[in-house]
Amino acid sequence: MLLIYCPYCEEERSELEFRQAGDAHIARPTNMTEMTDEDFEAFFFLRDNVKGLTFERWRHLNGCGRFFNAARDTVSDKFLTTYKAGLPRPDLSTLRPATEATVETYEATESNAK
Amino acid sequence: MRKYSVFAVAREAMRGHRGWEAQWTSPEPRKEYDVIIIGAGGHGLGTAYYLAKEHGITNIAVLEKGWLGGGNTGRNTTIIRSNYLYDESAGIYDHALKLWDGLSQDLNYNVMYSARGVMMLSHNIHDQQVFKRHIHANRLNGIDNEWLTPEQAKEFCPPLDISRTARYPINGAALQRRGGTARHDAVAWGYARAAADRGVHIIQNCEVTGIRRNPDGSVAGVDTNRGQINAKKVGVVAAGHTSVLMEMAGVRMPLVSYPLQALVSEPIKPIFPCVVMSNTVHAYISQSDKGELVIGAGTDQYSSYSQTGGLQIITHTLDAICELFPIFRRMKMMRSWGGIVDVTPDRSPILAKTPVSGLYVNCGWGTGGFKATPGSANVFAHTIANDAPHKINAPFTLERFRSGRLIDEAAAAAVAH
Amino acid sequence: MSGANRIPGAGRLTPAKTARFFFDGKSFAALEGDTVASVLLANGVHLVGRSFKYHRPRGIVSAGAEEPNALIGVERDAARKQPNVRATVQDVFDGMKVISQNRWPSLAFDVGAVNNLLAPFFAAGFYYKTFMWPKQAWKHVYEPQIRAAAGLGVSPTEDDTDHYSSRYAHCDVLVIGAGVAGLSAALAAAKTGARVIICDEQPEVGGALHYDKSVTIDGQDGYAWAQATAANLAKMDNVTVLPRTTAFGYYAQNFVGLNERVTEHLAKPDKKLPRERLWQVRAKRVIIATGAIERHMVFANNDRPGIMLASAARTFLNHFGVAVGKKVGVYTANDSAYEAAFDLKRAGITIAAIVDSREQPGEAVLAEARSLGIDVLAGHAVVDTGGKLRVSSMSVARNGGGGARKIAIDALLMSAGWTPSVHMFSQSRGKVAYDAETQRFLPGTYAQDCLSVGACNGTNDLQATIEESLAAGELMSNASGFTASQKLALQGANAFAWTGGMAGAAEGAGPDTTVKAFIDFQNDVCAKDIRLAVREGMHSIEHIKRFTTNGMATDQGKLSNIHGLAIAAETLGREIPKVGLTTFRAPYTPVTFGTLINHSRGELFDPTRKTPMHALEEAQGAVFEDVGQWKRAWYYPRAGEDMHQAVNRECKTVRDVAGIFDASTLGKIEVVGPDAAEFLNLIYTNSWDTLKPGRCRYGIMLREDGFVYDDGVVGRMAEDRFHVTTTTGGAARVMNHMEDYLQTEFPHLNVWLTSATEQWAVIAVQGPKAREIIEPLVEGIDLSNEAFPHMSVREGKVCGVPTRLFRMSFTGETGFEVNVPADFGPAVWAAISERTEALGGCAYGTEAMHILRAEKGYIIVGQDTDGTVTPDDASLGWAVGKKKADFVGIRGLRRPDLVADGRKQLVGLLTKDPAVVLEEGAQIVANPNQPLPMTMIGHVTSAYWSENCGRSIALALVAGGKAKIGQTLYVPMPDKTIAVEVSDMVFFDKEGGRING
Amino acid sequence: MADLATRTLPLSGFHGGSGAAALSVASPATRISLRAKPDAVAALSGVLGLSLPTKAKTSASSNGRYALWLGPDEWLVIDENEADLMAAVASGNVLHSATDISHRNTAIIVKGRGAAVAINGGCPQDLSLAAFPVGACSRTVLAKAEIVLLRTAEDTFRVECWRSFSPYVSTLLAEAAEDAGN
Repeated sequence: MLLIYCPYCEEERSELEFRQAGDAHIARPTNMTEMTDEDFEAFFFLRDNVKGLTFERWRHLNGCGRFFNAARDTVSDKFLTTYKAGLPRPDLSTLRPATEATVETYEATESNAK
Repeated sequence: MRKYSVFAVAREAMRGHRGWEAQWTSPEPRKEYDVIIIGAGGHGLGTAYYLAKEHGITNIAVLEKGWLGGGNTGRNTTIIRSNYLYDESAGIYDHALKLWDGLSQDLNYNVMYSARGVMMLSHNIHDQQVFKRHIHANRLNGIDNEWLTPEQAKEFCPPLDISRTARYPINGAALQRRGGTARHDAVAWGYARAAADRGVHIIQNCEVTGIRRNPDGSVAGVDTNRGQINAKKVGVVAAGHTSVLMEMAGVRMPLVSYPLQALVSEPIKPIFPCVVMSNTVHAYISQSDKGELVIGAGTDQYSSYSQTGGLQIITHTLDAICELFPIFRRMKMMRSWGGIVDVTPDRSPILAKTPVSGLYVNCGWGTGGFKATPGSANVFAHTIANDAPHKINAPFTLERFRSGRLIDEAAAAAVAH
Repeated sequence: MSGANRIPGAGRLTPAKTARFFFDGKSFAALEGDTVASVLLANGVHLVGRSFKYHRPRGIVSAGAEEPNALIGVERDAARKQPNVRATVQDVFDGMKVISQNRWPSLAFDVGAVNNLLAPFFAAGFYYKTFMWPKQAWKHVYEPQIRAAAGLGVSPTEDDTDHYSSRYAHCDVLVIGAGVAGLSAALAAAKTGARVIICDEQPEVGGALHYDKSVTIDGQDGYAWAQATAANLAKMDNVTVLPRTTAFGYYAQNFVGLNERVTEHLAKPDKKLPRERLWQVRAKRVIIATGAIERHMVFANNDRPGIMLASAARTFLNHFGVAVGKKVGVYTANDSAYEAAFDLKRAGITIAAIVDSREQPGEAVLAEARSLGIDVLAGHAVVDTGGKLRVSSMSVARNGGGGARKIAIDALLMSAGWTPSVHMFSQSRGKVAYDAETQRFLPGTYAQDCLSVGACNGTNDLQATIEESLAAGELMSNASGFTASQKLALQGANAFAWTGGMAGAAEGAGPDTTVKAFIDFQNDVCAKDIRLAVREGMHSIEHIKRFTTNGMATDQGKLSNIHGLAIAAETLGREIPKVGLTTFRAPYTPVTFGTLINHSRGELFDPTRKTPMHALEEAQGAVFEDVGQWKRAWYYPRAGEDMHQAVNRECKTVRDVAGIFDASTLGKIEVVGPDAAEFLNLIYTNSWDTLKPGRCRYGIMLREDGFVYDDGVVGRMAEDRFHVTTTTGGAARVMNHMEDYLQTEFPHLNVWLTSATEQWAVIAVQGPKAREIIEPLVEGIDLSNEAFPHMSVREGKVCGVPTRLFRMSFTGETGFEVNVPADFGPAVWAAISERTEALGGCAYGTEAMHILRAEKGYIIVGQDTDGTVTPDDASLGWAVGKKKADFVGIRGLRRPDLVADGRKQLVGLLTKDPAVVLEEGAQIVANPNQPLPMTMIGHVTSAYWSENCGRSIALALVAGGKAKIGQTLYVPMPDKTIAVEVSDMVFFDKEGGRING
Repeated sequence: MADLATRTLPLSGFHGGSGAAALSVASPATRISLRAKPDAVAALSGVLGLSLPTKAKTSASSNGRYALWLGPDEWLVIDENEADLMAAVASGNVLHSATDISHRNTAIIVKGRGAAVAINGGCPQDLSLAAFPVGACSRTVLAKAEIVLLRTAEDTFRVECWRSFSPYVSTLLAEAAEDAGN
């Protein structure tokens, strides 16, 4: 059961309150009727299905009700970040897992102590 | 290769089973093959087997990044049935079912196909309409599928609760008697052994990292962690990871990969005589020949390659199972696991040529690919050998999403598996 | 006295508190706190079960959750039977009934034991190689035999009468395991003020302190310190201490499932208490302190009853006061087993010998053995054992061969060393690392916010464990912002430091291919089976596991996995880590389905939604049907009527007089804002700008791919306010669909959506007398045809309460739909119902509704359409705005296959014999005489007897159907072929005049 | 002219629970779902007589009237005195959407030292006082139903749900309350 940070509620909540809603950043074309069959297929059916960092939409259905975007690693299922709908894709180089395993070790604390 | 039989077992029993040969070997890859199959699951190994057996192509490598049979073949709940609605689906699944019956003898490997019957429960009028539609269509397609009253359903499966006071009482069921289960590992191993016997190279721990193309765009071979291997024809049969591999050839796929979980109970003496599925309460169950209750349901909601999923999927699945079979509430979950399934928009597979010459793809089986294994492998071998689909898989193209000619079992029935 | 083998003065149980229980019908006296295993051993009973494949007699191997052999059935009553319970973890309660499993007719004489003689045939995976001929014999002979042989216990056969509960919990630090490590960690964390949950699978905390009597902490007896520490922790507000609670699954983002056994140990549990409780814990940090599990030695016939882990014997002695034998042998590769011999010797038990496979055992234990006068045979092996239902001898030989000598014993303790319990760490997706020196897999790379301490982290030394755990407790609290005001310190001491250990087959297993040296006791997997698997080409550990079934029994390989791996590595000539470890999967130990389900059973399995008028309809005799989560009135039979008669009467009455129908379940969405019409233009195929306030329109909604998604009537309440209705089943998904487009694609629009489904009770009044029925009840609305034409909506009052009154019809009759705030529904229903019946009308249910609409050719989305139907296919092309530049689905609709000829189109069907009613779902063919497989050109979507038409009617999707109107087609049924004529879709009142009546 | 129809409340007469968590039905109230953009908040607050909260998971209350933040442009406004909330917000004359949901929802009051534990029988949120203080509110789930939770006192929660889910919610809460202790 994932733990998801809702950018509107500004809090991590259980996956039980959310519904995944497919890939993010696929804008519905404004010139729908002018699209070729190929373009429509690409828009509606073809998906990158990334193994690794993916950008996807979630809806906080049983919470604030808002759709928002998330960057998630589909191998570890860890969220790198979540952000409000309409915002651009975040800069990959700045992304760190929002719920990163900040695993402390004794070595780490010892070096902090020094 | 030495034939398996009761006599062989008896002979070996007398000498401590010292004489069994390896079921398959682990050869070093050649520089070039006629055909490379990516993915040593049941569908991939079966494809190699039928290429060798029916099309005379034996210079084949099956490349597997892990251990053979370790993907969905080794992780599924082994349900076999063919009572699909559309002619296209019924065609391919029944082709498979006919091959299941006799597969042990064909492979000389007991795959333990058990025609114990698959019963799909109807809980309301809508279910009934949908199931009747299936039953009538199946009958005219020559496929067995029959309607049972609740009492007949209980007779067929005594643990079933058919009381009218249940939250979702049962108003009937559709039964396919030829449906059932098989031993999943044996399917992979049986195909592997039979293919290896015909000269096929099964190369495990060999991960494909790239698909090589000729200047004219056609397939030239693959790059792997064990070097470059050339081939004029490459078949991608890597459920779950199809998108990743096809992307190497620049082909975007109409697929999303999801985690699919299943679980088994502790083993008990035989109590459950068939396979039962319910779409309305979302669960299915059978009992394995080891005595475990084998239980599964739908996928997690998000795309993932993690092979794990949430506890809530397990609990909801068991809710449903124990609602249908309240006597199992004191049973215990012994093991749960996850696999990755790739799902198409119409929930039907793709077995087809691709825009890249010499590249073929077999994918999109979603949660129900095991049942199709022999049929899928058989017609996919035909497709590769002839560079043209068999009439059975001709409708399962990649282009159907562009034209809109979908084979939408999900929309028509919303039945998983 | 509760058993001849109780040692006076030994153990921690109170002799004053006794219980009585029955094992295979025989009565035994027990002490409170006993497990089934400890009582049986106290009474000298070692034979408790039979193995899976060979039916070999089996005893108690362990004293804990890793037990592979001692599986029993526990019965409270007919409805509360539990198979496959580990006798080593099941507390005895007074009156308990225990039965042995997998034996017939009795445990001591088991016919299935013939399998042991046939064992040479039953090599690993033999069933893949045979049972194939003759083909039919598989189904009828072989398979049933195989299945009957499989399985252990017997399934319950009655519905469980116990109940279970669930709790979500959050904490800063979750500590898994309450031995020295876990308690120290919890103590340090708790002192910082952090929220702590600590759980342990055993009834009491203490872990290894159960058996290791030599431990002191701060000078106090270790076990007593543990109990005192747990008691102190439990008193703190920020700490929850959960004994009898197993952490069974470690899921994403520190979500851990715990299984608390609340009443399973009680003779007469409080009925209010759940049997078990599922805890779903979200922890900011997790400390894993799960200890280590002792491994057995792998040698010939190492499975006889009486052969057990050394630490188990210590637990039975030091905790339960039970000596497991009178003359005990020890076979070990590890120092720790010596302490078992010491403890037993001090308790007056004869130690036959300690056989140590090592040439040089640890010096400290060797010295102690000498001083106690225990014979130590270093560099020796146990090469065989004797005894039938209990071990009676061990054969000991010098390593490397030579003559064996037989030593009489009645129990044999073994230890091949300790396997750190990395299950939870591994489930957290951490990567284990192999430590070649100690031959152990230890936590390597962490994937989640957790830390392993103590034996599960490979830390052997007591003081080091304490310090590591205290540090971890504080460190993990820091992550939530809690810090310690002062450093905690504890001083631990114990008798011996241990060295040694081995993995794989011991000397006594031999290289032979016939010796039964068991690795996995329950599944009867021997060292030779692993070797066979390798020979047959199984080189991956996963193949070996699956081929031999090693580690797949109910203990999930807690004892066997490392041995299997080591033997495979040796056979393959590879390093252990190169062969790889099988995946650790949840659950750690088996978890009851009932616990996982907890509240979700019966009426709580899924919400049952009822309309506000449900109770009144029930009183009116309604029979209900399930529609999604809703219960809807299906029909209202009167005395003596069957369904058919009731429905015929309802249909006839509606058209002749009038009927009243509960339409409350229809989805309702309030669409409000200045851009509401523009938004609906995009969501529906129709145009909405032209709809005037006070008027309604039927709308169709598509998915982006062009197929019909939902439909319903939309009323414009004001310029900026629409009352949208959806199908019953579509309410939630349509709301989500609309929100999705609004928020994601059209966020520039000033419009908001609110679900109002349950705000309104909806009472449809349909029929020639509909107006007459409601007229006296309505205020402020002119109901005349002129003022209030078909497809209009008005606000006013009905029965004195506010209403949105729709003039609309799903029957083709003059019709109204009275919407009132839901709490008023029953009163208004009663008033309208009274008027209806007074005028000769009646209530009608969904079945009559379906027929009445079919008579008029109105479709039901989801029945007459199935997700592959376009508006044109459904004869709804008129509802698609031809001039619209955009709406959801506009492009999908234009794909080649959606505009191709020959698509399936919705048409009417009239059976040639008007009395024959088609079956919904029946298939349609042009030529009934063709052979199978037939070419099917469509199917029946709706079919009814129409009392109003005096004949059967049907709707069907037929390829090129509209062009086939007037033609004859056929519906082949199993027993006959039904000829039908294709017709248009309107069967009643084709002119449509009645609707404006 | 017809007689005034009487109200039939869902869960009419329901009470139960345990010593640790007592359950009762909230009195009838008027409720609206209020939607508006930030520039309308001040005006709507003015006509409602309380400050519409703009911070997630917070509420405002005044004289039996509660405004619960449910989303960035969404509030659940409850008036225990059954005042006409639709009219009140309309008088603000600013762009907004209000929908009367007085009869859509019903509410159960969970009170006692085990109130949070009882709700956690099906609700995955952290209900400790630190994470969910008095006045905190949230739409969330209770097992298979959606609820809106408002903490009105340290030991008291108001659980709002749609009326047809109220038998499920109340039955589940009753079981969980029993598990919370006596």
